Amino acid sequence: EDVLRIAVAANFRATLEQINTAYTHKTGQKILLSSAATGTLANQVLHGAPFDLFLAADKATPEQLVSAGKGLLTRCYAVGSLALLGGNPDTLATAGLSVAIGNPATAPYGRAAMDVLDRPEFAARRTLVRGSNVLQAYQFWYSGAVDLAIVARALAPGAYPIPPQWHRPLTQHLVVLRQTDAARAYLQWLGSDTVRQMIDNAGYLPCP
Amino acid sequence: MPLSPAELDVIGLTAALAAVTTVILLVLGTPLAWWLATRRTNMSALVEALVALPLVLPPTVLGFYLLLALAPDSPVGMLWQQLTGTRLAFSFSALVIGSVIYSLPFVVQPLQSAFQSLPAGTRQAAATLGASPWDQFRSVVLPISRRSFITAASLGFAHTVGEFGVILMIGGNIPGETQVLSIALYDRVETLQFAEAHRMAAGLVVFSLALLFFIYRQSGASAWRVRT
Amino acid sequence: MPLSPAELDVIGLTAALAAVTTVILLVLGTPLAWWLATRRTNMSALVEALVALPLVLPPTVLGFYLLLALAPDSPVGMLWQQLTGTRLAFSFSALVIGSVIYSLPFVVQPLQSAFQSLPAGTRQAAATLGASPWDQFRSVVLPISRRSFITAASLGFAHTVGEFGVILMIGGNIPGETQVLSIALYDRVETLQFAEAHRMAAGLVVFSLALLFFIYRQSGASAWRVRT
Amino acid sequence: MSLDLDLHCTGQQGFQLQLQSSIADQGVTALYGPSGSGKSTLLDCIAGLREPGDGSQISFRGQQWLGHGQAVPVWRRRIGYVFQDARLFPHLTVAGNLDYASQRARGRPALERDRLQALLGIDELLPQKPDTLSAGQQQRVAIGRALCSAPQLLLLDEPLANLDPMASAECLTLLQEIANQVDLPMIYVSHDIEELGQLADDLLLLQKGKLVDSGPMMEMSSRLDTQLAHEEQAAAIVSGHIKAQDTHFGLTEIEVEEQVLYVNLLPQAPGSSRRLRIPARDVSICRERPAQSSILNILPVTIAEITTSGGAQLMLRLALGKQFLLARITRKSAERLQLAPGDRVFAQIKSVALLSEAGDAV
Amino acid sequence: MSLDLDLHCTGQQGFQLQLQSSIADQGVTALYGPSGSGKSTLLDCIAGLREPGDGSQISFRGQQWLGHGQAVPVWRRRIGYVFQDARLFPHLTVAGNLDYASQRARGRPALERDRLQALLGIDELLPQKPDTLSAGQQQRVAIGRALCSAPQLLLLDEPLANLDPMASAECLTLLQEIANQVDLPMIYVSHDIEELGQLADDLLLLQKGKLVDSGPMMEMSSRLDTQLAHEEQAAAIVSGHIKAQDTHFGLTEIEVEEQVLYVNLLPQAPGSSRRLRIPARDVSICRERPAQSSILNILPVTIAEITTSGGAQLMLRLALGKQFLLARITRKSAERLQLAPGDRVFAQIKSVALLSEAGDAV
Ligand SMILES: Nc1ncnc2c1ncn2[C@@H]1O[C@H](COP(=O)(O)OP(=O)(O)OP(=O)(O)O)[C@@H](O)[C@H]1O
Ligand SMILES: Nc1ncnc2c1ncn2[C@@H]1O[C@H](COP(=O)(O)OP(=O)(O)OP(=O)(O)O)[C@@H](O)[C@H]1O
Ligand code: MOO
Ligand SMILES: [Mg+2]
Ligand SMILES: [Mg+2]
Repeated sequence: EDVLRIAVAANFRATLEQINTAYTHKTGQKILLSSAATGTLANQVLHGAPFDLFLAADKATPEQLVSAGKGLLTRCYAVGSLALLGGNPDTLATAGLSVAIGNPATAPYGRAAMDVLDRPEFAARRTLVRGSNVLQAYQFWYSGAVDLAIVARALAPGAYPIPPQWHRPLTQHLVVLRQTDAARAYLQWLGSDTVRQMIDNAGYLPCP
Repeated sequence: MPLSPAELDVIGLTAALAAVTTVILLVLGTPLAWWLATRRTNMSALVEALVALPLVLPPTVLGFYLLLALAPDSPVGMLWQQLTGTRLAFSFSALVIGSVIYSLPFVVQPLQSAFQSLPAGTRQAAATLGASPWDQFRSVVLPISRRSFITAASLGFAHTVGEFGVILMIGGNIPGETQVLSIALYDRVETLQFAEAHRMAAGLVVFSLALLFFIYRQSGASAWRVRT
Repeated sequence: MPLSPAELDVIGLTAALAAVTTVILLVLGTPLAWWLATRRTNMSALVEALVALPLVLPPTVLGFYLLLALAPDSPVGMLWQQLTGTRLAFSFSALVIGSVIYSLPFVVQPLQSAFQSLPAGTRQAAATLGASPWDQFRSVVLPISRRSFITAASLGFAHTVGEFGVILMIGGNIPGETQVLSIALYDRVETLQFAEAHRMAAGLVVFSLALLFFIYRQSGASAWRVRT
Repeated sequence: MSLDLDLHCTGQQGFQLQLQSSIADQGVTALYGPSGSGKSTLLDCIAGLREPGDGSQISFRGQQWLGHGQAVPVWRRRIGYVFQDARLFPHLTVAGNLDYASQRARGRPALERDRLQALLGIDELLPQKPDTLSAGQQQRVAIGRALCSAPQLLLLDEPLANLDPMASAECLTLLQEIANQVDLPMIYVSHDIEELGQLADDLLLLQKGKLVDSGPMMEMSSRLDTQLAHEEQAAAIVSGHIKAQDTHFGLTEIEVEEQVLYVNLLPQAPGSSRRLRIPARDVSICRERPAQSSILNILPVTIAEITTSGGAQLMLRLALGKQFLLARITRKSAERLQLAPGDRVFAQIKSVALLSEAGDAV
Repeated sequence: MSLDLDLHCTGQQGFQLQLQSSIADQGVTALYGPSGSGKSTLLDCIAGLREPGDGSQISFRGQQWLGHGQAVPVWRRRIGYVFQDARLFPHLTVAGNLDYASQRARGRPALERDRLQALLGIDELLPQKPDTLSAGQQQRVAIGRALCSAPQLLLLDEPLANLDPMASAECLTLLQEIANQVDLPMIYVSHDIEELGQLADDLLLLQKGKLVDSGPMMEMSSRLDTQLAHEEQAAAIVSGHIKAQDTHFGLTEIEVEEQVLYVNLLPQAPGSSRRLRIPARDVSICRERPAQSSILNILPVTIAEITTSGGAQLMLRLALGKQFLLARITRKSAERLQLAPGDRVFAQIKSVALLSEAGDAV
């Protein structure tokens, strides 16, 4: 079969869709995209999900898949950062507000957001609403149901940026699950300058 | 194998949600089912279709519209804020509202079909003996359809315990407030805590199976006594 | 407002899943319901409880165990691979298996209660006229419980269309293969494509409502002709 | 005061119940007619279980039950209804079924509970559920239940259809006792003219939904033109009063138009008035008073009218004072005896059944 | 060849059907007994709708239906069952109900469909659904349905209970015709002795689940010790043959033991044999042959036996050649006439009903 199946962490989905559109336009390669929280996708891969490539939102998950024998090789493709929706970082200290984040259990962006909220200066009584991934956290804020949301900067270019030193690094790695010709060619294109430029434009930092 | 405090929290919250929802459903569902069973107009067919809608709609559709409807700047959300002084979205109350809507057909349909299959003559006999409609309902309809009330209540309860999609969308996975069993289990599975997931799931399976077995064993003799 | 090819894909996939599942459910569910309606042993109560289990279990529990059971290195997964040469996990076939299990009670329960509420005398009369058990079923039980077959089929279909939790866990959200309507909607909402979500949801609401209204308006006169 | 009806009610296959009548609000009114003539439909309309067409009216003792835009609901009409099918409550025992009615009684029931149960022979059935009763047992419980609710009007739809003669006679005695002693009008559907003759004061004859005849039972049964006279069971009803009791032979002497009739011993005191039902087929004619016959009742009568009632038979209407008897004899006998209206003859009555008692031949 | 039964079947409240009997596999066997005596239970056991206790046996014409570890299922027994409640198929019209039976008939039905419908008077009901039929209409359809299935054994549980006398007589004639012309044994439950007398060849008397007596109808009805003789409707049955037809008066002369009885004109040719049912209450006694009486049938008889049957009454068994009549008279008359066994007296028969015809008084 000539279809390429890619699983992608929720934060990177919109960016990857742009990249894929360009690739399909160029090569005619058909690509199926599934997005969810990094943990969710990893779990699916462990139980036989037929993905060729998985773009995670952290470094640890791809490495786990490789050591479980499901992945072949891993590689960094971007570094993410956080942004606050609904106010400036000072409002995080206000009591009684509700804050949406990705589920720390499954989403690296949720874990990073927890690092921020755990800082002593933001200790306040608040309602923590957890979306199943960072996209849902954004959607909760968007629908007006919560006051604040901590999401990927790439999702909310206009939001207040959160200093990277407030949380653990968001080094995003991909893992190759099946080494097909189509996957190899796609991987090559992903490393190209064109794509790197697109990733930069979307609000990600280059890999170290 | 004792349960952890977090697990107890989840179980308690789930039981509370299911119990509150079931009580509300029986109170609302019984007269509604009665009305649907005894009327037969286009209007009642429409209401019947509305009641059945949650059966057909993906929970995501319901959750999506509920999310919009319950937000603090929505009319419902604002009214709630004014009346109770608390936020409705991502609260226990929101889950109750969602569950009541979602499980409504599970309570109304068995009751309605029980009411409909009641032989007309029995109620007529009660009426000739001086029983008012309410009295007929209490003294004839209710006891004869007792089994269906048990079915309706257990379906309503069970379906609320099992509710996932709506709560995923309007719950926000807040421990102690909206993190019910189905969500907690999803969490454990996704984070590869399989041992804990097994424990919760197996516990639920055994408990449900025992409960259901008990209900069905109780539920009386078969309709036919002899083979034909 | 024409539908996009992606939307058509999703709708086609969902309809196919629901249709295949409903057919399988009717074929399996009818004899099962008959067996449950006519037997009353501890064994049958246990089977009845097993059939009802999906009502009680969160779809996540079911999804979890299905995930384990259908994985390529599980006995079922390996057997499937040998027999068909294709992967079972995260395939359309896996969704069918999940949906059949999950919607089974929606088909079995209305049928069983219809079979049970059939007056014993009617079947006895048929037997004295020389109708064999199968003939009795075909010529008396079936036509008298026609309405319940419609109910069972529409509930089974509807519930499969509305299935979310199980599919979220065993489907993997693969467009054109396992991305059914409920998942697609969730996806659209998550990615803030509200307009598209609205369109899909509203379409589904209108379609379902119309279908249900039609079914319920058809479904015959009320049990009571006059007020008492 | 009466039960006034003006009904039209449409059924299947063009069936139309169309009836205008005023039914006495005391005693027993019999409703008689072939299968499918609308008897049950009529009772259902009276009870309020069927809505008749627009313009229909029902009023009972001056109270408008239906019409003028009003409709008193079933449960406020205080009727007792013994249905053609028993319709017991399946979830209650026999005792529970009776209790159900007692608890809702808005008056004193005609009979004490213990006595009622004993008379109906359902004493031993009290703990049983209806689905384990025989058809006749169900019917008796249904009669008991209707009586327990202390109704102001009792509707009975073939209540004795599934009963053996003994149980049937006992139930009939019970109903008769109630009809005599309590203010409880009854409308009684039955296919058994003998039953009706014993119990009913008035008779409505229904055919294809229309009232073809109605009137007092006594008059109707001695008139030669009504349908009843042509029935196998045709009978005259005469009234008299008790003259003496012959305890030695177990007989009661009843004076009818200055003649004496012997019947089975009756409990009543001399002087009480009684009604007698005398079937036409039990009456024979003699020109001379026979001697040495086992027939006790031989009355001098005058032939009032002779009508052919069947191929080989004649029906005679015999004047006994101001009252009438019916006699059915063969044409052959009539010719041999050369009977003609105005002739004075003797009526031999083989069997006399007392209207107000399951009485017997004498 | 017969229907052999050895049954025990437990009901509620200690009820026990316990019965061992061999029922003739031709003609009509009557099942008679008070309400709750187990008649329906017995039919259900025969049909296979109730499982009797272990060790019970049923065999029909040598075929083991139950016992020895075997149980032929209901649908293989080829019985026709007219239930006490009609049990029509609610989803089929009247025509559909009849068709249902016809399509499954495994033999030629006793009657053509058109004729059957006409005789039952259900012609006009064909398109109706059962829930719009009156009780009597339902019963007639149920009879028709059972006949359409061409059974080898017909069970009838009070099939005429809700019918008016006319419809009832018509159905009876129909059943009689079938019983006479087709090999179709019937077991017939009824509370109406007259009905049974007309139709049945044999009689089973049931009481509290036990068989208290059984035998040929004619013998049973003239024996003074059976329960039947004490019934209000007690009657003797005598047989004779047609001697002459009197078309002028519409009468048939029947010779019984060298005496002549007049009955309504019968269609049969002279020489055919007939059975007559003579109710005890219709027979009176004279010491001398009365002259100038409308009673045609006066027979010389000898008093065989005198029994007290009720307080004021006596039952006489009267020998007429080798056959017997029953007469019920008052003690007063007996004393007055000084009747004693051995006396030669005259029996006056007011009414003669022909067993094999809904015949009438003469
Ligand atoms: N529910 C109904 N709907 C329509 N028509 C009906 C209904 N019940 C009875 N009928 C029709 O009305 C007519 C009268 O029926 P009804 O039951 O009143 O007769 P009935 O005199 O009680 O007869 P029976 O002596 O057999 O009980 C019948 O022709 C019957 O077909
Ligand atoms: N389904 C049943 N289960 C248990 N007991 C029953 C059942 N049906 C009837 N009985 C009991 O068995 C006895 C006989 O009932 P059955 O119906 O055979 O009487 P029956 O002779 O047909 O009376 P009827 O003339 O009133 O119809 C009754 O005492 C009754 O209470
Ligand atoms: O993009 Mo994530 O895996 O939801 O943090
Ligand atoms: Mg009727
Ligand atoms: Mg019976």
